[in-house]
Amino acid sequence: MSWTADEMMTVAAARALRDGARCFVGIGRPSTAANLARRTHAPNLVLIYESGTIGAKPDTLPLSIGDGVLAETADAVVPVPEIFNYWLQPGRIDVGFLGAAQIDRYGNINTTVIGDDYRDPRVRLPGAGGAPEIAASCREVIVIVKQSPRAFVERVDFVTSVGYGSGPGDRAKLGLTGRGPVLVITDLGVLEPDPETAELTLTQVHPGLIQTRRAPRPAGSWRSRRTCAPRRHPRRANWQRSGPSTV
Amino acid sequence: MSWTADEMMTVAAARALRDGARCFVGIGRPSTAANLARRTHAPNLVLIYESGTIGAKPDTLPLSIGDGVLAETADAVVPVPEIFNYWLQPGRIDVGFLGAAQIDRYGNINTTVIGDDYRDPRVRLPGAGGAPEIAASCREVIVIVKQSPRAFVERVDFVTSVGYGSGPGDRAKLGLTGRGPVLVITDLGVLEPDPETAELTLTQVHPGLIQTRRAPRPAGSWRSRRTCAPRRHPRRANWQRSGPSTV
Amino acid sequence: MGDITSLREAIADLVYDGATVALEGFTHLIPVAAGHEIIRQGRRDLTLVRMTPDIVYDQMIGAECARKLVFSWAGNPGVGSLHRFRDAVQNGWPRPLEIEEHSHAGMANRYVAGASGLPFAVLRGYVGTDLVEQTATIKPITCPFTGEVLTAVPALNPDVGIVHAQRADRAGNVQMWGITGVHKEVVLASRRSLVTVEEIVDELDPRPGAVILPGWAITYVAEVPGGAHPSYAMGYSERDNDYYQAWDAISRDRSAFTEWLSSHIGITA
Amino acid sequence: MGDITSLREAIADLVYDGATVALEGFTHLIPVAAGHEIIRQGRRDLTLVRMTPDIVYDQMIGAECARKLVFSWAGNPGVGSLHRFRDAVQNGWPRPLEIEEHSHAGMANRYVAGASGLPFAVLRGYVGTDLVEQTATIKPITCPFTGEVLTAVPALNPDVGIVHAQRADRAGNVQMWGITGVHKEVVLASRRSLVTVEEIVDELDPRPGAVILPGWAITYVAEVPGGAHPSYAMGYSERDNDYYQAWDAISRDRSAFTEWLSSHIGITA
Repeated sequence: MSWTADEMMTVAAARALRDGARCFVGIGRPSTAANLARRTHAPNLVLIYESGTIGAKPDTLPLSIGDGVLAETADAVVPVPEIFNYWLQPGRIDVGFLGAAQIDRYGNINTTVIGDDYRDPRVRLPGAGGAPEIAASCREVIVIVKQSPRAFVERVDFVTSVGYGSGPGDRAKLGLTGRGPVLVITDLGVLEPDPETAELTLTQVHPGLIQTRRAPRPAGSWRSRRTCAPRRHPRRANWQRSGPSTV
Repeated sequence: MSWTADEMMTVAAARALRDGARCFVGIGRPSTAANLARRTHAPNLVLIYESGTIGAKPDTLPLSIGDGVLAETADAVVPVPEIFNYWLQPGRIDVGFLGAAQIDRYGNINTTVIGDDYRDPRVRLPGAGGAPEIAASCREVIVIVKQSPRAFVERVDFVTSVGYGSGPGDRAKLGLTGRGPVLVITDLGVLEPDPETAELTLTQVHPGLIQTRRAPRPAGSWRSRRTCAPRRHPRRANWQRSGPSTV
Repeated sequence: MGDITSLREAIADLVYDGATVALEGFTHLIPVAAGHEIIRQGRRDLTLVRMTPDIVYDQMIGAECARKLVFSWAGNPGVGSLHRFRDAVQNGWPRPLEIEEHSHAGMANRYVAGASGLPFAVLRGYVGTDLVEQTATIKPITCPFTGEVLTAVPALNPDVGIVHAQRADRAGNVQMWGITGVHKEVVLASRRSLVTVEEIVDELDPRPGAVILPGWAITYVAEVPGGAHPSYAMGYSERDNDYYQAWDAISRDRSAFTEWLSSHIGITA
Repeated sequence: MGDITSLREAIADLVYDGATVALEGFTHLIPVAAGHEIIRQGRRDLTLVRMTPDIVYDQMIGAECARKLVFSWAGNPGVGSLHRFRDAVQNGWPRPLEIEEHSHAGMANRYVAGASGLPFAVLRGYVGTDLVEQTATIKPITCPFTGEVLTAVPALNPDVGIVHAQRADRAGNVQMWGITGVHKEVVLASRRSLVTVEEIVDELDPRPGAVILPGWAITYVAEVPGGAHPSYAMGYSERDNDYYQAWDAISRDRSAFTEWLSSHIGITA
């Protein structure tokens, strides 16, 4: 059996979801992963989309977060202000799923602009959507992002959604109620925040990769920039400053 | 044909409602009057109850503001927070109907306590309910109250709902968006605020009364306490300090 | 979450002496049977929260369950006064009752803030009324954009929120329709919650006007047919207006009330 | 109020150069035909407000209708970027576009405040993000009870609010179901409003999940079957996902877009 790196990433994300969890699902890979989980090991996973559909059970993968199949199969459809105010904000959601154009070593996410000047960006991205409050208020956040030098940067050009800020304790100082990004799932493996430094650290390598590529170091070895695996895989997971991009 | 003073009061209140108006209806006489209006000259009167029923068309008089017939016949039933926040507060309601245990010369209403000490009241009344915000935000307010020395007082013991405060300009100073009480309908007649002093002034006497009782003075003659009709009808409409009561 | 249990067990697990408890229902779907069960279990020193403390709170106050009442309109709708409430406030019988008094708009927004995980709500309200001086939980707040001064009220987050509804499925998902008042808000604002329902069914077929509360947002669900009486459950029962009118005489008189407590609830005061 | 008219007349009466206009619809029930009519009538200098400016705003921005965009997520859902939006922000084509950027939670609450007649809304949001420095309409606010610092955003009260819905009756009462997003809020927050509907019927028979907006709260209602395409109206049409995907190529290229404007809208840039 073979699979693509993309599929592996989706499978890894699906596996991270425990049955019965309430999951705030963004479109694209998060939705694919959440639906995969619900159809396999987590039949009671509660899918919540920011369009206001609670407990959606789509039998086909939606293209948008507001496809008809979500409303038709949901336990409840509520107005958009309600989904943010009554359901997300008070911390009722276990897992928030986010993508990223850029992510930094502390799990901060940029989906706004590439470039130093917000008013004159090199690349204008779609923006925040629900992400800042998902990142703040879900009990845990899972980020799905392909590993690339463009995506994994030392410091994001723009903090759209806060991970661990500039290090341990920052979330508490900012009053963010959720734990922050507990897993970053890439096409190569899984990163988790170091319990002491809050820096993202490679803790798993997807199975196929161990055989087919030079393996990144196991858990612990990506703890800091100086000793991190990116030196060994510079084009895969380097924490570098972002360069010109056509994202 | 004969009628009671109570019926006359209800009829006068019904007549004050123009067709098509949006009317925030309290239970009791206001509800009877609003329903009478809707069944006679104002078929398009929109009845809104604080229970969340918008456009109720009851075919029987409800005992409470939340009887099933209101929900069954309404155009829309919305949550209680919505009825206050989206419908009442922004000034979408033309007419608010209020009752009163006490009302003073400036149309301020008390439905909270009789007596000087809020913490140790002579009589504990039900309290505010929706009245303070109805009095503040409806474009106009109509008060229905039986004339009695207990009810018509110089100064209410407790301001539950603001009429004209202590005189002209007070509503604007307080930031109240509606016009305030434009009609006070009693079993004897109708009082309206004097355009200059904002004091309630008798402007109409119910038809039957002119023949059967000594008539109160017509419009203008109740302008101030010193020249007011209560001296002539001391037990009917005196602006006096409230005495012991068993309301 | 959404565990189906008996009324007795739910109340025993949720409601403790000194708790802050909200039984809600705006005329419709009032959890009266749950209130009676709280009386029966002899709970004391409760802070009772409710926009319209009608008969059920008159009964609980008269039965000495309450230390404090947080409310906005304490009357017998369409009938008159709540005499047990009045007796407690005016005469301290059966014990003094502390009150925290608001308007409906304020109470509704306090639940909204509670359900939203916010410490306060903002409204246009109370300005110019004497409630402002008497109620510590009403304060001014200034708009940071326009400078306009509005009113803030703090969130309500009861220890226990209890409502009645029409139906639940076996997973504890609740369906209700008709006037739903602040049902959703009080359940979501409360730390733990109970929904009593007319019946538990296999499937909640969609209905016009129905509101669904997912079972995972509720602590307990208990099947209590007729559990709203003399309030009603649209589609199951009608409001017992005669009962509301008859309550006036029972409530007016301490010994008639004590007799009612004994004969109807099985409690000897 | 709730006057039934044609799309052309409604837009001509409501939308003027320089107006602040919100076309809303969260994926579902987007008033796309109304957006095209605004392009066709040649409106300029609009401040466009929308949580998710998708294809319809990409088209209006490319057609030079907009001076400013107030938004929270400007992408082609499930596909990628909005290239006309991006071209305007990055290159000022066809004219520079000022932006005021929020999150969804912030925008939704701004509409709620607007619908509620309040100058601002409070939420837990934005804290620690760089949006705070770039957007003047995000400010801290302190809870007067707990001292906690939260975030305030000002109300949105567009000059014109436009949404699509399934049906209206002849009195202009509107019925919609499925994902209704911020439909109610934007209509109530706006000074004047238009609801385009799939059909006008004699009677709005009750439906599960349906939301009713009374005609007296709406300025105009216009019958525009298919008026949400490529968005959809549940019960009437399906989302045209192919169109969303095909838009990417048209939008990427200025001349392909100009050609589309001419062939599909009848406008020569």
